[in-house]
Amino acid sequence: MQYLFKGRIAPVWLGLTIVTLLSWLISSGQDNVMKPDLTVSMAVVVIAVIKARFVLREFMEVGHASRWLRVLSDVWVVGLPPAILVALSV
Amino acid sequence: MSAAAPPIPSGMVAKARWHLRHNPKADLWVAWWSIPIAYNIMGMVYFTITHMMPPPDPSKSQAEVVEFFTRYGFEIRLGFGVMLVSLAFLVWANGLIGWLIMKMDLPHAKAWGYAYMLAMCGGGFTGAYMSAFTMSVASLRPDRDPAMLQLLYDATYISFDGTMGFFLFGSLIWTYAILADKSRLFPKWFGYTCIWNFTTEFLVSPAVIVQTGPFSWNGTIAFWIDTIVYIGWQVIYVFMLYYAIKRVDPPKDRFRSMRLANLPGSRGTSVASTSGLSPQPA
Amino acid sequence: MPRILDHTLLLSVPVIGMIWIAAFLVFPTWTPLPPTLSAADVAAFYSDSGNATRVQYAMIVFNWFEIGMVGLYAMIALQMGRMSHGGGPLAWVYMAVTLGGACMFAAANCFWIVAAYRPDRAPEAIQLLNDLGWICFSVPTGFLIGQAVTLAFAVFLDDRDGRVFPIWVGWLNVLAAIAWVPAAFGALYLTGPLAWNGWLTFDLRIGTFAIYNAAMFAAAWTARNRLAERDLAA
Amino acid sequence: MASTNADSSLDLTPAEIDKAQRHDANPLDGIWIFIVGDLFIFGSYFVTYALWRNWQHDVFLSAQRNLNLGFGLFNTMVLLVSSWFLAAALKAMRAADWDTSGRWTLATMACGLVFVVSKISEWTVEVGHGFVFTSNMFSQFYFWTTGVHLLHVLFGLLALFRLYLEVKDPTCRNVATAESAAAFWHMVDLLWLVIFALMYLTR
Repeated sequence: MQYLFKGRIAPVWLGLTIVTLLSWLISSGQDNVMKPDLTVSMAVVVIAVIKARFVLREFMEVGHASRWLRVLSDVWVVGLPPAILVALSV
Repeated sequence: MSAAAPPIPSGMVAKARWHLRHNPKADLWVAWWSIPIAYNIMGMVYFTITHMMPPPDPSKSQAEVVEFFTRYGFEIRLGFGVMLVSLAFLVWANGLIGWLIMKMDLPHAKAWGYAYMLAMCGGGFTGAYMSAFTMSVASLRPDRDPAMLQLLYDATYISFDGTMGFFLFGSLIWTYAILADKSRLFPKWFGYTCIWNFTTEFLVSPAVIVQTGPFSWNGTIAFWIDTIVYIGWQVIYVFMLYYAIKRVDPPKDRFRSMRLANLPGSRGTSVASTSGLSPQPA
Repeated sequence: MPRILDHTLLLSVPVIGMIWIAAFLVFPTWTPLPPTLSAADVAAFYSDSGNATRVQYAMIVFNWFEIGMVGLYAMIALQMGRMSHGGGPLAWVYMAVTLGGACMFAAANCFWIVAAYRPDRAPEAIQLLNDLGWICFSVPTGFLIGQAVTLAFAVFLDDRDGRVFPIWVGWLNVLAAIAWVPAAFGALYLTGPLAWNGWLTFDLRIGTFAIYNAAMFAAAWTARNRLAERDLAA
Repeated sequence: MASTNADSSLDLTPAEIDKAQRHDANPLDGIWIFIVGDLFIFGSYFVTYALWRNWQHDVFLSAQRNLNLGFGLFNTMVLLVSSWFLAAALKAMRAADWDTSGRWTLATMACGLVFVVSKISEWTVEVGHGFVFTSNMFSQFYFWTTGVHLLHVLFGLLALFRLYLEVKDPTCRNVATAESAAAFWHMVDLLWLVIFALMYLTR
């Protein structure tokens, strides 16, 4: 058990879980009626990509990796939401 | 033994002759050269001559299919003629890679090499040849019943996409061999890039079901992303083969049969006296 | 065991060659059906019970023996393994391409059989099967070319002082490869020398194939004898 | 033909061999090339999905009713937990506590298996309701993307199984291969986070 709470992985995991529930709350709203809402869509995508960056940095340990890797993973994290936003709204 | 050979002359033709005669890896190098050349010919045939690629719309009406074959008929048949002459040389590529797999340090390396060759040759024979025939036959008589033309049209692209299993399996075999190879004939990271190739082969399969959208045979995902990944990987693969050939041991002591020629009962002459080479130890 | 039986594999080659020629003679026409025939004429050809029977019998025989030259090619691949590049990929490439050629012949064979199987089909469908059969039969010379070029290359790479095959085998393969090139374009025209019944696509290709196999049989036979002595000496 | 190789020597010099081997020295770089490539390939799929969603917004919205948000949330949580366990396994491994590490690896694999079972039951329920691959454009994206992801999960399970075998065997314990397998598994989790958002949560 000790390893589960060693370092930052436990708080990171807790944060990811809370944010997941949050994005579920944003999206599901009061009832199960599907209403088009670009703001909700973008919010969940941005939250997902932020979570992805935490997975990359904390679990996959990209922070300690070589430079090209850090740069490329950040390009992905920063580039994906705008690309999806453009695709969703053009 | 290359030290004992005469110096490399200058001039393209003389150099080529020197290598064919003295380079112990001459067959490997020629097989390597056949890869960029044959793939470029294939690309030219598919993309510029026959207009087979990028693929036309699968949901074309029969009239549009007739128009397609009428318009490009001659080019299609000419292009496939060129392809049929050159396609067998892609087998050299398969042979080269299969042989390199056999040289790796992994259990049953020879079997993995044979398996690779069988899978890739099967894919080439069915995927490329069947689509070439159906396409040629369709364009041969565009005045055929339009329903039959459409049948041939579908058969062309579905046999092209539907044989991905061969390439998938070939690629999978190669990937496994690279990753398991202790001699590191290919760098490990290249093995991982092979995974892109075979996973994207999986992904074209919806093209045999749907007729429109990104998963159809001309769709963004089933065709464009797949093809871009494939071509990018192909460029890496040609370079990796280049380094692998440089690193691998030559197929065989080229002078073994010369030694045999020295034995009584054969019509050969002594190697040492004609070329100044000392016989190699066995 | 009589010594001649050591050579069963190679000796099967002339026997199968004879059978191929016999089947060729059984086929109703010695030259291909003209590509310009109308759908009705093609259907009439296959509906004629005499023709249909002969097509079927010829195709059954080809069906049995279509891979028959495999003995010759396997023997050649074995000799390639003894050349100075032996152990490299070329012998395997040679075997793979010969298999490809046989597969294409088998496909053509099946298309003709299907055409003759139910001659009351729509004439358009019979014509389509007939086209597929002749195109599959005539056009995939790429495999033959690949076969000849691979072998020629191996012969030229072989060291000059102790050749497994004499140098003329290499040149014969080059010539054969050149002779097979026009046939690859056999789908271009319905008339003229490049049509599937034209002299470039049919006569030259079949003639070269016959001469090639006969000559390669002779070459494989003598190389086998010479190498047997050499191995004995070694 | 071979002439263009003429000026290069027939065999590699020792310096060239050294260079090639150094290039290979870190197996992590190997898997990372794959992971980054995979992220970008998936990124292109996500953008394609967004475009079609934009073009057929009504179809996508009404088709999304067929999905069960509960399943989606459960799957996400399972993968997040598995990532946490695997990170713990790696921490144990670095502390040379191999037995604990093996247990956490097993726990990770158990989560992976739960995900597979849950995913397949989710599909079964949906197909039972008549929501199949060819129903509409959304269902094509949904089944295809989750299918490709499931394929990654299965490969990840294979990698974890191999990792477990290595952890159990004292002769081939190797933190570097463990890190490769772990990185792949975390990528599977990461991709699912985005797929969950795009397929289940967008409106």
